[in-house]
Amino acid sequence: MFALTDIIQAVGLLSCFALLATSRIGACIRWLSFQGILFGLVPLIVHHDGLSIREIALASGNVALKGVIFPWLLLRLRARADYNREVQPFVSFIMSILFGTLALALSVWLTMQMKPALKDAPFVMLDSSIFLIFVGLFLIVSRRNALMQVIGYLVLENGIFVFGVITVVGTPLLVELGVLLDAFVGVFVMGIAIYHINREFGSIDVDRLTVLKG
Amino acid sequence: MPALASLAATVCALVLAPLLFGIVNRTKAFVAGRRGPPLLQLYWDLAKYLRRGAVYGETTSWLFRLGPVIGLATAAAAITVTPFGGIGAPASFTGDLIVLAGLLALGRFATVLAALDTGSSFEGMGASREMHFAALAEPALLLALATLAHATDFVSLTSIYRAIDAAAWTGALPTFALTAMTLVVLLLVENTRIPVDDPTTHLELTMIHEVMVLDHSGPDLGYIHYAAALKLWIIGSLLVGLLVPVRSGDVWLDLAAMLAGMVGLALAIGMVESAMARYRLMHVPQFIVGAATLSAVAFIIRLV
Amino acid sequence: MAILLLLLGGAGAAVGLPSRIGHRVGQAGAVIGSAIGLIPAIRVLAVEVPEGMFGVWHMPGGALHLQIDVVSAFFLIPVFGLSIVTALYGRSYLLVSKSESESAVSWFHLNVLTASMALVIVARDGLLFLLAWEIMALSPFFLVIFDDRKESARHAAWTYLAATHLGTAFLLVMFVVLGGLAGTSNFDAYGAVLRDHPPLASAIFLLALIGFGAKAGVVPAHVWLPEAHPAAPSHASALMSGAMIKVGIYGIVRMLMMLGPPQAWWGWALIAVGATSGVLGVLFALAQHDLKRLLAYHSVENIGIILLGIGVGVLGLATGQPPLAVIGFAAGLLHVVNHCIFKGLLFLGAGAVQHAAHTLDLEELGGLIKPMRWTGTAFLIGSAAIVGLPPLNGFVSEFLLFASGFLAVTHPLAAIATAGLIVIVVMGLISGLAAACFAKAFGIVFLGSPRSTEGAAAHEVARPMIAPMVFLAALCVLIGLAAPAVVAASAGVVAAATGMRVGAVGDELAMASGALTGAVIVFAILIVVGALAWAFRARLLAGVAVPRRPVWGCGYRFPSPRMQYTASSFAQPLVTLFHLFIRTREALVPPKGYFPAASSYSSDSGDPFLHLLFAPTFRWFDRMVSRLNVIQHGHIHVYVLYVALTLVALLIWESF
Amino acid sequence: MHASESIVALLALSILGSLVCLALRRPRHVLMTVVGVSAAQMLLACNIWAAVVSGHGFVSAAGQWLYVDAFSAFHMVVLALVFVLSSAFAAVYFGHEAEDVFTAAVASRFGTLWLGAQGAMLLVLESNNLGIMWVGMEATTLLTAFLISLHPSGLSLEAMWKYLIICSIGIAFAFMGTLLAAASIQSDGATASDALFWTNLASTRAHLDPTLMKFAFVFVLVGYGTKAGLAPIHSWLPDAHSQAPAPVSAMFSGFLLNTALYCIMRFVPPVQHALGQQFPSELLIVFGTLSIMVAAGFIVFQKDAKRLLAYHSVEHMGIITLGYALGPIGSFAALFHTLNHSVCKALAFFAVGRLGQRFGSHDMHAIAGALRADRLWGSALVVSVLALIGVAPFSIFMSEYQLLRAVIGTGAWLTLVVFLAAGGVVFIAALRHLIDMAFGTAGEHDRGARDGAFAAPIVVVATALLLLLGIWMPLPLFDAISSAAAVLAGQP
Repeated sequence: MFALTDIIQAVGLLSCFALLATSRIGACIRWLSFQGILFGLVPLIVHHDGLSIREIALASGNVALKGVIFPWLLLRLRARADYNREVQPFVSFIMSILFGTLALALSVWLTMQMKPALKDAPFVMLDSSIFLIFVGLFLIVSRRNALMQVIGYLVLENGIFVFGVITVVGTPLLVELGVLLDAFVGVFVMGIAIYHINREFGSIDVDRLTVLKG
Repeated sequence: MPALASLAATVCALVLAPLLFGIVNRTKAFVAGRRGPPLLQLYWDLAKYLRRGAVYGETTSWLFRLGPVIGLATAAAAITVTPFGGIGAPASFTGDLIVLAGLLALGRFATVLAALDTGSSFEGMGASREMHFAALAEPALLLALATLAHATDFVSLTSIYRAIDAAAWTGALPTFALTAMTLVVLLLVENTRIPVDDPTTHLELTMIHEVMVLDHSGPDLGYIHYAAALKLWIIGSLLVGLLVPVRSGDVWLDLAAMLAGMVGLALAIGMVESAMARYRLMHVPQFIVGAATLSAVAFIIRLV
Repeated sequence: MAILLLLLGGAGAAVGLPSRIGHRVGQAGAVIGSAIGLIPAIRVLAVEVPEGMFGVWHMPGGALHLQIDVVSAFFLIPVFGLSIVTALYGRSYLLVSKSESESAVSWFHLNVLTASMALVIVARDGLLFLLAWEIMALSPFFLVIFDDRKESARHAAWTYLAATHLGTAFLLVMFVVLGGLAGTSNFDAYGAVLRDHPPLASAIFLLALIGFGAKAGVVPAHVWLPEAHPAAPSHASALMSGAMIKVGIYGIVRMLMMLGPPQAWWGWALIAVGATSGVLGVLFALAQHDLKRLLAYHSVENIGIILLGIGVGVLGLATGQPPLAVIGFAAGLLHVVNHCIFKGLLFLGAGAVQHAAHTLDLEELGGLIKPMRWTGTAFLIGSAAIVGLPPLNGFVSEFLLFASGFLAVTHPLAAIATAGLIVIVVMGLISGLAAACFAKAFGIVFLGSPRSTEGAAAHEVARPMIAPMVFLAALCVLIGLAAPAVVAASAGVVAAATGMRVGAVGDELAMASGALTGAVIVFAILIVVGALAWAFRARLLAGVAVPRRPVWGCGYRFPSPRMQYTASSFAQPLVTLFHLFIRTREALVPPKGYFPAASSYSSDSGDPFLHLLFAPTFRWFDRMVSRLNVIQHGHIHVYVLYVALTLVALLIWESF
Repeated sequence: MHASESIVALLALSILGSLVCLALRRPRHVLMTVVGVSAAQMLLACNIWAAVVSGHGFVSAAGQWLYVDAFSAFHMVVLALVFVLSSAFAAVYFGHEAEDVFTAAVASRFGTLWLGAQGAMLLVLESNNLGIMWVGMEATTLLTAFLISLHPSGLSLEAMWKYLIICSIGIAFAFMGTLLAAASIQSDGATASDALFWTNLASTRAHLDPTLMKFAFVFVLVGYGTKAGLAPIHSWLPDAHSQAPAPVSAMFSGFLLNTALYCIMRFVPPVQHALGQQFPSELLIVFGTLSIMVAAGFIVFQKDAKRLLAYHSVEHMGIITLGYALGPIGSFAALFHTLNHSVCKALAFFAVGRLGQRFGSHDMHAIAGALRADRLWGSALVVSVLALIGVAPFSIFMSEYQLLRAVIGTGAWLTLVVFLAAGGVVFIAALRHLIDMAFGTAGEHDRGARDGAFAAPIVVVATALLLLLGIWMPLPLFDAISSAAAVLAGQP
């Protein structure tokens, strides 16, 4: 069973580095959807007492949302702002990858800090979740394009989701659904915001939004 | 008996004060090889002024008339707190030296305002200079008095001067000597004598005190001159009282000694005036401050 | 205790109906409220039994505890008295100054000011005191900015409130620390705490000196006075300068009473502060062209004099010299009242001048005593009093101060003798300079002939404005002549302030009042001689002709008013002598050639502390701070980075 | 009405109201609905408050899922108060906007989001489950985002985007923290479906893992701290406040920030159980003092009136945080300050908003002589800013005095120096800005345009409140605040 988690971790990390290194937004979105599906399945794998309806609902909801709906939404947005398909990073891709390795090390270290407290959580999942968070943050910080920031946000969301799944057992379904709802609405709102911004500025290039300062 | 003596001293002051100027002028004349005016010249002048009418400037107000009166009144009042050597003043109480300073200040204030009342730029200039020097002279005077008070442990002029006898001198020679020097300077400043001011000059721009009273005439001028004489007498007796420590039991002897001392003072002033030239205006402050420091030094010597 | 309510009532009414009625109500509120407030104060002074009250107040760390003891009563009387006088003066002053509806509101602030001053003085609870103190700091703000169309007024208001607030910060700390140690904010409890911690007492003393000093306007915290007083309406400035800054003195006295047995260096500190403020205050005053600025600087000077007296008193207490302690405190406290009287008078006079001549620039004025007989005479008396000339009230307190100095001088202990000498010399210098300054102020404004057309058009002001001035002038003379009685009467207050027995204090004061009796006798001689001389002169001139001729102009036949000696030229010798402190900025365009074209000279003496210390500091601070801009320059990426970095930093920090 | 019912009713009202607004087609109707709803909720909140204070310390509904104790009840009342004021002001404010600016669509959008946001905040205050609390918090972010850009423009969109991204990330961290907190119980083996109830976490019975609790608190602090606008993670705040319409800004700094702080404070008792008093208060002090200093610095050189107020919010959030860190007296001060600041800041934003409409700009150089241009709002501005910088007799002076007691009581001398110095800077700088705006000859502005019936009452009520609390503390309020502070001290 643990072999499976190892595989997921490996593939997950791969997807992260892909996100860090890809220059075309379309590709990024596809990688994102892949990642969403991948980690959406985690609840099915990491469970302590048999598959319950709860896990299934959770997994399906995630896969549907992060694997299908969000990517679709993002692709449509990209289609609207179609003259702008580049990621346009502040930080070169090489540097991004280097950062990735660094972040990985950091997350492993943090995991080791936390591990003693979380006995029954698989180490690999733990550190990959933290790694996801870092990567998400990095994407938001280092990319000019508004879409990339949404993507980064979703990666971060993935990380937190995975973390929750593997550490906390028995959070009421209500809460989980609420979280999902929020994520959904969040992306939706961001979508609308990007739509407006695009209409207002004729671009979804975030570093034009620097009028307000001081 | 002492009461009688102090009364006599006061009378002497009121009567003989103008004589001092006579002596001064006579001395200067003598040194210059002239005969000079009679000793009683000022008396004749006063009589003449009082008989004359007065002319007033168009811009002046009642303050201009009040000035000389207040000047006279303050001088007269000041006489009553000034001891004549060992002979106590008619009015003597703790802190009467403060009252003395206050009265002098009041007289000066009145004179200056009267001068400003004319609106003449010359008199304004004179007033400004007067205040300029007075602002420095006042602390100097108080400093000197404080030193004397410290040396004699008394806070009343009469008791202070009564305590200044030969024994005290031998006890605190440097202190008294230095303070006396301060008083000399103050005498010259307060009474606007050479080298601070030249009462006989004829160029308004160089005057200090005289220029302030340019527009006064008649009785006012008389008052002013008489008040000036009294002022000279007051500060003179402070100085002489310090320099002539004759405190024999017999008051009349003391009185005589003091009178002699005053005459000597007048002669000395005459000599100084014929010997020295007037300082430039900007040197006068240094002159005063220097004098004040003498007293301070005296005080410090006394402390240790 | 209904005083406060009543005052506030009048105040509220004043703001309620801003119109002519508002004026009436506001004035009535002030007069009636203050009059009623005087009753308990006088009663306490008479029977010397404190009156107090407790109330419920759920504010934690506070209690509603009021008390009028002798000291409070002593300070209440000038506050309320001056409030009445200024109120009587104020209405006719305001009615012509600004649109009625706007100026009516100023009554509200004026009355709140009086009420809060009273509350400060009677408060016996840390929090209550602070509350009242802050209100007292706020209400003048609106009086200073009364004429807010002028940029100067706005800047003055800013300077004022900023300065007072910074002072208040120290008081906050002081009271909170005391309250924390005592476990209660009740004044009675403070004393006990401080007796156990002498070092703390010194710290508290410093805090009090800074905090209250800023309000009283000691150098260098004086910068707000010369800004604020000219800006406010004259009767307000009178109240502020006459009463409000005294509340700072009250605070110092009250703290000294609480701090218990003082230490010698406190006395030295007070003397040092007093001497600096006194001398610098009068020096700066000398250099001013604006009448009200000049008066404001004289407030600084007089605060210095008061502190000198208190300093000598504290020194006396610390070294166990009852005579010194008593005379010193008596001088300081008496000068509080005296300054309240003549400074109030002078500010009201300045207001009258402004009304009559529409300017306070000395160089534009002159000869006002002819059209304005009453104002001129009152102002003259005020000037003579503030200079400390006999036989007026100013002389009385300065006499006491000198006397304490001379007492100290005759003391065998070298330190005390030196202190005495310092006091004497400083006071001598101050009174000499003050004389020069007021010879200038009065002489240039009221004597000679007008230097401008406005000045020429001046007229006497309305009777409701004259009456208060005459009243205050009369008080100056009265206190001067009744000096012995006044001094003897102050025994109770001095005893309370020094914590000595009334009997002992009485004995010490008996000596002083005895001396003053002598002084008064001399004054009597002075007055009699003066009267006689005047009469004699009158008789002499009765017969002969007394013609009027042009003033002697050294042969020049056509002098014009512009050729009179000006204020600046009058003060010039002293200003140059002390230019180290005064720092006058001069602009001179000398005449050139045989037929010189336009040539000009102008001089301006700003406050060196403002121009050389505070303003540069503020500019520097602004520059420093505006560099913060870089951390907020609009890039969302960086903002997110902040969040991330904060998180990571904390995580790492916490992991170790 | 029974208290536990009114808890549900509160939520229901908001949701209902927002749906109704969705349906309404006339701007006036929308505004009236908003006012009506918030007024009704005021009553309900007071009802709950009374029940909590008088009764046995808490009111619960829906089987413990909704749980209100003294602490949350107090916040609830403040929330209701701010909302009544802001809603009434919204009626005034939008009443002055042209028909074609404040169209029916905009109006109904405003009503819906406004009440929705309020519902979300109520959910935060009422829910016992930390997860639901988080959901509510995130919901506020999403709902208020479009309130900022109610009138879409370049600037408002920029502000809205920043707000959206930064706060979403912050909130995400907060969720992480919540998960960690939950995990720290789980790791003890005891599995319970109500694990995330703070009532359980706070109870001394719960065995919490120190390490996880530590990490949890860090995440929560950074997460909700972002939303609360604590320096250095406050960067979204000035932009959002300056671009949002005045009523929205008022609601933002009047209550939204407090809600975030409330969430943080909910975590403090359990953390204290796990790690002792020291750990959380250290962090809180750091953030508090840092916020005060940074805000003070920025206040000095502000040009835009609303940004100025925004930085004031940062400063006061710092003050409140500081208070929470300083023991019982501090908590008392903090809660008292919360009330004062909310009212005062709301009033300030109202005044600036209306004056901005009059002068056609929020630039402080454009606004001059406000007192002459508009007596009512001019004086409102003077009062509110003076109160804001801690001038007596306004209530903020009192709460800051209480805070000072706490600071000195705990002997935190460095904090004391920072607090006083920053306070002095703020005072001097803000006073200069105020004088420039309020006094002097009035600048270019539109005359006429009488304010609605609400205007005067709003100003009077707010001013009266500030003044009254400044000189007199009513006993019930005292009790309420004390019991709320007691909750924080760990005895619910």
